[in-house]
Amino acid sequence: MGSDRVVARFEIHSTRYLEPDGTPIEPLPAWSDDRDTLVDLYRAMVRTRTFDARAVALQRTGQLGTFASSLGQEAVAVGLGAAMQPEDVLVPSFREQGAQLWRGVTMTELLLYWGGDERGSDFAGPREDFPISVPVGSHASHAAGIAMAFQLRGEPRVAVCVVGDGATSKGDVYEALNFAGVRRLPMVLVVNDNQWAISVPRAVQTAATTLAQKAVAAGVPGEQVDGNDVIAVRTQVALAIERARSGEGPAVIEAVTYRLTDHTTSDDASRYRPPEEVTERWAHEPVVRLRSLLVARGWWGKDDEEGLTADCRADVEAAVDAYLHTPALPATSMFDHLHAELPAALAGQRAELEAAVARTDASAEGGHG
Amino acid sequence: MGSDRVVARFEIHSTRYLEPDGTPIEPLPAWSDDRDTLVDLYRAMVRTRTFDARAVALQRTGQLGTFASSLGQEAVAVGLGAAMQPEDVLVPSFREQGAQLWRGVTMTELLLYWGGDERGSDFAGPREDFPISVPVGSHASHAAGIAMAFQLRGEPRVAVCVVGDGATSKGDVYEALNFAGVRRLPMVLVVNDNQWAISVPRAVQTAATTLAQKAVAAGVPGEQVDGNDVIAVRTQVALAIERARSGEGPAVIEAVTYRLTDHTTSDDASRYRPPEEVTERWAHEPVVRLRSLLVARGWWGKDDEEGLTADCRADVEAAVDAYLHTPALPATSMFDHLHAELPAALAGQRAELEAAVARTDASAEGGHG
Amino acid sequence: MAELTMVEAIRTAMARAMADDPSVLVLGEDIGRDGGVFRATDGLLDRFGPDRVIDTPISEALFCGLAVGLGAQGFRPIVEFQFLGFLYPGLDQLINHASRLRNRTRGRLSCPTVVRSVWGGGIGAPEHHSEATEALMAHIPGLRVVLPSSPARAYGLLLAAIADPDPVVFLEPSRRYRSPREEVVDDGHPLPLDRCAVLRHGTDLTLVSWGATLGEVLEAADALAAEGVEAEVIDVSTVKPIDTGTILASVERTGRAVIVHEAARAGGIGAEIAAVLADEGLTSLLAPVARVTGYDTVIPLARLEHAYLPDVERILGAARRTMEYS
Amino acid sequence: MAELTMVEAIRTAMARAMADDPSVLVLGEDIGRDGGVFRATDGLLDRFGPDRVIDTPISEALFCGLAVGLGAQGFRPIVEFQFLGFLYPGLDQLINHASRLRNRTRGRLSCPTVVRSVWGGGIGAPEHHSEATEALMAHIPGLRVVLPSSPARAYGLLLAAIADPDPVVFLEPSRRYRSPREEVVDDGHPLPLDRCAVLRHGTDLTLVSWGATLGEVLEAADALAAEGVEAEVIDVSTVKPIDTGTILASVERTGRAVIVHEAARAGGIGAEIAAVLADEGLTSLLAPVARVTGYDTVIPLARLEHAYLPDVERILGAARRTMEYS
Ligand SMILES: Cc1ncc(C[n+]2csc(CCOP(=O)(O)OP(=O)(O)O)c2C)c(N)n1
Ligand SMILES: Cc1ncc(C[n+]2csc(CCOP(=O)(O)OP(=O)(O)O)c2C)c(N)n1
Ligand SMILES: [Mg+2]
Ligand SMILES: [Mg+2]
Repeated sequence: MGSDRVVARFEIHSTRYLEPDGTPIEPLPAWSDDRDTLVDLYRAMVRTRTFDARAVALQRTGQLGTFASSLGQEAVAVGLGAAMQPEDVLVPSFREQGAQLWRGVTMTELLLYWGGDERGSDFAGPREDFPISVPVGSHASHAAGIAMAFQLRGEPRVAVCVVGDGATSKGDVYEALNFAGVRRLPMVLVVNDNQWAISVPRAVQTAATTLAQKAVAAGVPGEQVDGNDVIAVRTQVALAIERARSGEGPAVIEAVTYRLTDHTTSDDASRYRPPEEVTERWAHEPVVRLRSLLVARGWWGKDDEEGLTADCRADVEAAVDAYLHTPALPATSMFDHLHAELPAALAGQRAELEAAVARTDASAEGGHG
Repeated sequence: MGSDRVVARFEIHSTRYLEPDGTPIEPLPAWSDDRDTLVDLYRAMVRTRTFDARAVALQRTGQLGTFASSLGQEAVAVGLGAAMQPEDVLVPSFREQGAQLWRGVTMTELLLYWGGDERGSDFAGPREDFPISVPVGSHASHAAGIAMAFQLRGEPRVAVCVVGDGATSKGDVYEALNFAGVRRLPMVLVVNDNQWAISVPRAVQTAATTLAQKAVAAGVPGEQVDGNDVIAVRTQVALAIERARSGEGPAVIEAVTYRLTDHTTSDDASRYRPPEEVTERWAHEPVVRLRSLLVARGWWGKDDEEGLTADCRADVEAAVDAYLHTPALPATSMFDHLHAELPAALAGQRAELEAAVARTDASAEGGHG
Repeated sequence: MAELTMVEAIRTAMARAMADDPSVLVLGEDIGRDGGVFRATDGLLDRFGPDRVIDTPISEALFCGLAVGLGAQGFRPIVEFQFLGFLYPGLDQLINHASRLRNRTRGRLSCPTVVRSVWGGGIGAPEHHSEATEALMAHIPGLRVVLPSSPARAYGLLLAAIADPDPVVFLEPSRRYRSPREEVVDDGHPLPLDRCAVLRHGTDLTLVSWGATLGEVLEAADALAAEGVEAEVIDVSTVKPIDTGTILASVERTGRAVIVHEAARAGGIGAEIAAVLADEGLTSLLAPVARVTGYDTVIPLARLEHAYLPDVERILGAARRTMEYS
Repeated sequence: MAELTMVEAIRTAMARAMADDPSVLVLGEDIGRDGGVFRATDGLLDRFGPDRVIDTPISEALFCGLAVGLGAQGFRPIVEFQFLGFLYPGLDQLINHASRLRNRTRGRLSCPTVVRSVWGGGIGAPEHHSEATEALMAHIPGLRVVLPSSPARAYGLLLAAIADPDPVVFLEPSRRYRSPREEVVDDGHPLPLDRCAVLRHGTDLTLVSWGATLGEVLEAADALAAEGVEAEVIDVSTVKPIDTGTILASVERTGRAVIVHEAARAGGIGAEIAAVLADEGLTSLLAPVARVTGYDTVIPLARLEHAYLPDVERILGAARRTMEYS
C-alpha cells in the first residue's frame, strides 16, 4: 500500500576451495599453485597444533595456567596470518596463536603469557602487534585506533582484528566496525566463528543467519569463508586486506570453523555438547584437508610428515625448555611498568613491597616459610 | 573462484502514504478513512508543537531548564504513540513528548522534569512507561528487559523503544536488538532519524545506507518509513507492534524525519548547518502535510484550526500554571527515594542535610541569606 | 544440615529463593547447561527450566540493562558475571540506571536486582580474572555492595540481597569458593545487610576486613593471640553502606585498628573506614590506623599475584607495629 | 597576557599542544564544526583540519578504545566527553586497557592519552550532567586523575597531562568554565602533575579541596580570616596519585583539617586523604578530620542541586566545629 520502495539490498557470499576431503573446487587461486607456499601453510598449522597439545599437557601437569587451545581452528589463524604483510598489525583475541606464531611471536612468549608472566606480551618479533585480549571483543576499538593511525599518517598498512562468534554480541565490536565504516579505515575484522562461546552455541548469540551480516549494520562489506579451508581463508582475507590497504575501507570476514576441544583447560565441554557433534566435525577439520590436497598433488609424503612431526616437537620442546628456565620476575616489576616513571607517591609502596619480599625470602631461607 | 554461494539476502523497504504536499499515494490504509482518527492525530501533533514552543519560551525566560523540542518530528512521536496499545510500555529517549502526551503523561509532568523536579517522572498516567532516558541509547536494554518480562509472563504486550539516529552508534542499542532477536522478544525499536545528532550529521554516525539495516546484524526485520507522514508511521509501527504481540519477534522501524530547530535550548544549530537545508526541509514537515489531506477531504477548515489553536493554548497554559505553582520539593526528598527504606547508615547524613536546610532557611529569614 | 563450600552455599541460596519466589530469575553467560564457570548455577536449569535460568549472549552492558527492565516489571533478576573484570561494561547501567530508577521515578519503578560476580585473586587465573574493585560500586549512591566471607554468611547474605527491593552487588571471592567448608542450614533465613559481623572478640586491636582476606586476618589473629594480643576481627560484609557503629565501638575499646583489603589502596574501602575513624573515632585512637592492602599497581599475572595480595605476614607486621605504637 | 575563562584556557592549551606536537589529536562528539558543547574546541577544526579534530559517532566505549590504538601507534589523542555521566561506557576501556597497556607489554606499547570530561554540578543542567565521580577513576592503578581549579591552573595542568606519556583523566568543572577569569600566559609551560598547590597560607586550619569547590573554600577561608582563623587552602589538583606530603606537612603545622569535595562522601577522594591523615598524620591531629561533601544520594535535578553541593555555610560550619574542638 502507499508507495513501498526497496531502498537497500544486501547479499552475503560464502567461499570454499577445498571440499572437506581435500578435493579442490576448481579453479583454485593462482597463489595456491606454488608448492612451497601451501607447504608453509601446512607446516604452520601442524606446528600450531603441536604447540597447543603441548601447552595443554603443561597445564595438566601444573606447569602452565589456563590455556585456550585452537584445535580444529588452525586454518583460520594461519590463513589470516599468512594473508597479512609484516608491516600490518595483528590485534588478536586469545585463540589466535596460529597467527601470532606465523607473525613471529615466539612459543616461549606465548607460554610465558599463559604461565602468568607479563614478559610474554613483550614480543621481540612483531613489536607493534597487540597482546592477547582477554575481555571479549574489547580489542576491536584498538584495531580501529591503529587503523586510524595508519590512515592519518598515509601509511599503506592494515589492522587485522580477530574476534570469536561470541564476541560479535559485544557492543564494542559493533561500535568499532561502525566507526571503521564511517572513516573507511584500513581494518579487517575476522570473525573466528567456531560455533561455541564456552557453552553457548552460535544460535544463542544471535538470530542473524550469518555473522558476516554484522557488517551490514556498519555499511561495510561482509562475507563468509569456509574456515577449515586455509586456501579460502588466506585468499579472502588477503583480498580484504589489500582492498583496505588501497583505501577501499574495512571488511568483515566470517570464517566458519569448529572448536574441536574444550573452551580452555578450565572447561569441560562434555557438560554441554553432544560427543556426536564433535565426532561429526572432525571430518571437516583443516589439517587433514590441506594434507589431502598436498598428497594428491604429489607434494607431500610420509617422510615429509615424519620430518615435520619431529621438527615441530623439537621446536616446541626448545620453547618449553626456555619457558621453564626463564628466570623469575622480580616482584617490584609490578611497579616498574605502571607508568613511564614511578610517581613519587608510589615510592613508599614499592619500598613496602621490597621489604615484604625481603622478609619472605629471609623466612624462606630460615626454613620456616 | 572456488565455490561462491549466496548464503543470505536482505532488502530494506521504505513506505510513504502522503506526498510532502499531502497528496495521498493510493491506496491508503483503511484506518485512515476515519475522520476522527486522522483528526485526533492532527490535534496531537499540533498540541505537541504548541507545547514545545511554550517550553522553549519558558526556558528563554529562565523558567525552565534545558529543553529538547521535537519541532518537525511530531509525526514520529504521535504516530508511534497512536500505534501502541495502552497496556504496551513506552521506553522513550528525550524527544518523544508527542508519544508521551498521547499516552497520558501530562504536560505538567514534562515541565516538572525539564524544570529540574524528579516528580515529573512519577507519571500519574502510564504507570509502567519508562521515564525519559538522557544517556543516549542506554534505554534499549530496558525495553528488552520489559519485553522479556511480557514474554515470560505470557502477556500480549509490547515494549516500544525510541532512539535517535545518533543512538544507533551505541553498542547498547545493538546489544539489546541482538538479544531481542535471539529471544524473539516483543519489542519494537523505532529510530527517530532526524538526520542530526546535535552537530553531527547522519553520514558521520554510520556508513550504513539506511538505519533500518541495523536490524540485519541482529537477524531482525528492519524497514524505513517516511517519518513526516503520520499515516505511514502509525501504519508500519502498528504492524510491527502487532507482529511482536503475536509472538513474531522484534523489528526495527527507521522513521526518516528532520529536526527543524536547535538540538536543545542549549544549542545553536546555525553554527553547524546551513540555513538553506532547514528551509528546504520545512517543505516536508508533517503538520501541514496532514492538514492538507484533511482539508482536501473536506474534514478540516479554518474554524477547526482556530478552535484547535485556542484549545492547545489553553491546555498548555493550564499546564504551565500548574507547573509554576507546584510546591517546592523538600531537600530531604533526595534521601527518601534512594532505597525502599533509608539505610541506617544514611540517617546521619539526612540529619546533616536537614540542619543545613534549617540554617539556610533561618539565615534567609534573617535577611542575610 | 550440611557442610557446604561457598559456591554450594550460593547455589543453595539461589535455589531456595527461586523455589520461594517465582519472580526470581538467573541470567548470565554459561549459567544454563554448563552451570556457570564455577558451577554456582549447576542444576538450576534442570530444576527451574529455561524461562528462569537464562543463558545470555556475551553482552555485559546489556545484562545490567535487562535487569533494569525486568526489575521495573516486578521480576527479581540475579545477574551473574563470570569475573569482575568483565562487569565494567555494565557499570554505566549500574551507575546511570539501576541505582537511580527508584529515585528518578519517586518510587514508581524500582530495580530489585542482584548483580553477582566472581571477585578477587589468588587462584592463578588469567588476566582480568582477579579484580577486587568493590570500591567502584561502593561509591555509587543507591547501590549496596556485599562481600561474603564464608559459606554460611554467603548463604544468608545472598538471600537477603535477593529479598532486598533495591539493587545489590554481591561479590564472591573465588579463592574461597571451594574451601573451607562450613555448616549451612538451608532454612531460608537471611542475614542482615548493612551490618558488620564480629568474627572474633578481642580487646587489644581491631582487625577490619571483608571477603577473602578474612581468611588471612583470622590466621593472623591466631598468631597474635599466641603473642598475647587479643584481636577483634570484624567482617564488614556490606561495604556500602558501612555499619560504622560496630567498627567505632570496637575501636573505642581497643584503640587500635588495622584494615585489611585485597583491593588497591588508594580509594579502597579501607580509606572510607579509616576516614570515619579519623573523624568520629579520633579520640579513641591510640595508634595510627594502618591499612594492609593490594598495592596501587595492576594486579600481576599469576606468577606474582602472591606478592600483591595481603598475606598473613604483612597483616602481622602491621598489627605488631600498631600494637607497639605509643 | 590575557584574562581568560577556564574554557578559553583549556582551548588555548590544546591549541598550543597541537601546534607544538603533530601527534596531538582531539576526538569526541560535536568537537568539530560545533566547537564542543562548551566551545572548548572552538576554532580548532579550522586551524588544524579534520585529520586532527575528529567528530566521532555517539560511541563512548569506542573513544577510549580508539585512544588505546592511537596511543600505541604514537599519537597523543585527547578524547572529549561532553559530560562525565556519559563516560561510564568507556570505563571498561580505561580500566582494562588504557591503564594497563604499558604494564601488560612491559613498556613495549603505551597509551599517552588525555581523557577530558566536563565534571560536576552547579549549572542547573539536565540529569546525568552533574556527575562528580572522580573517585572511580582514581581507584584505578595506572590512571592519573587531574582537576583544575582556575584558568591558569587548567592551562598548565592540561599541557602537562598532554605531555605525560601515560593516560590522564582531566576533569573540568563546568561551573567554573566561564567565570572567574584569570591571567593566563600562553607560554607552553606545564604545571607539575602529582603536586598539590597551596592557594592560601595559614597556620590554624588546613582546608583541602580540588576543582570547583575551591571557589567556596576560598570564600570560606576569607570569612574565617574575618573571624581570626587563618586557614591554609590546599588545591590537591592531582587526585591520583595524591601529593600527601604537602597535606601532611600542612596539617602538621595546623593540627586541623577539613576536606571539601562535591562528590558523594562514601569512598570519595576525601576518604583517602583522611585515611592518610589517620595513619601518617595522626600525631598532628588536634581535632577530628571533617569532610564536607555531597551526600551519598543521587545528585538531585536542578531544583535541589544547591542543597546537595557543599556551600560556604557548610564549609564554615565544619571549619568552626573543627576549630572549636579541643
Ligand atoms: C567481556 C568478557 N565477558 C566474558 C568473558 C569470559 N569468556 C572468556 S572466553 C568467552 C567465550 C568467547 O567466545 P567466542 O567469542 O566465540 O570465542 P572463542 O572462545 O569461541 O574463541 C567468555 C564468555 C570474557 N573473557 N570477556
Ligand atoms: C551516552 C551519551 N552521550 C552523549 C550524550 C550527549 N547528547 C545528548 S543528545 C545527543 C545527540 C543525540 O542524537 P540522536 O540520537 O540522533 O537524537 P536526537 O537528539 O537527534 O533526537 C548527544 C550526543 C548523551 N546524552 N548520552
Ligand atoms: Mg566461539
Ligand atoms: Mg538525531
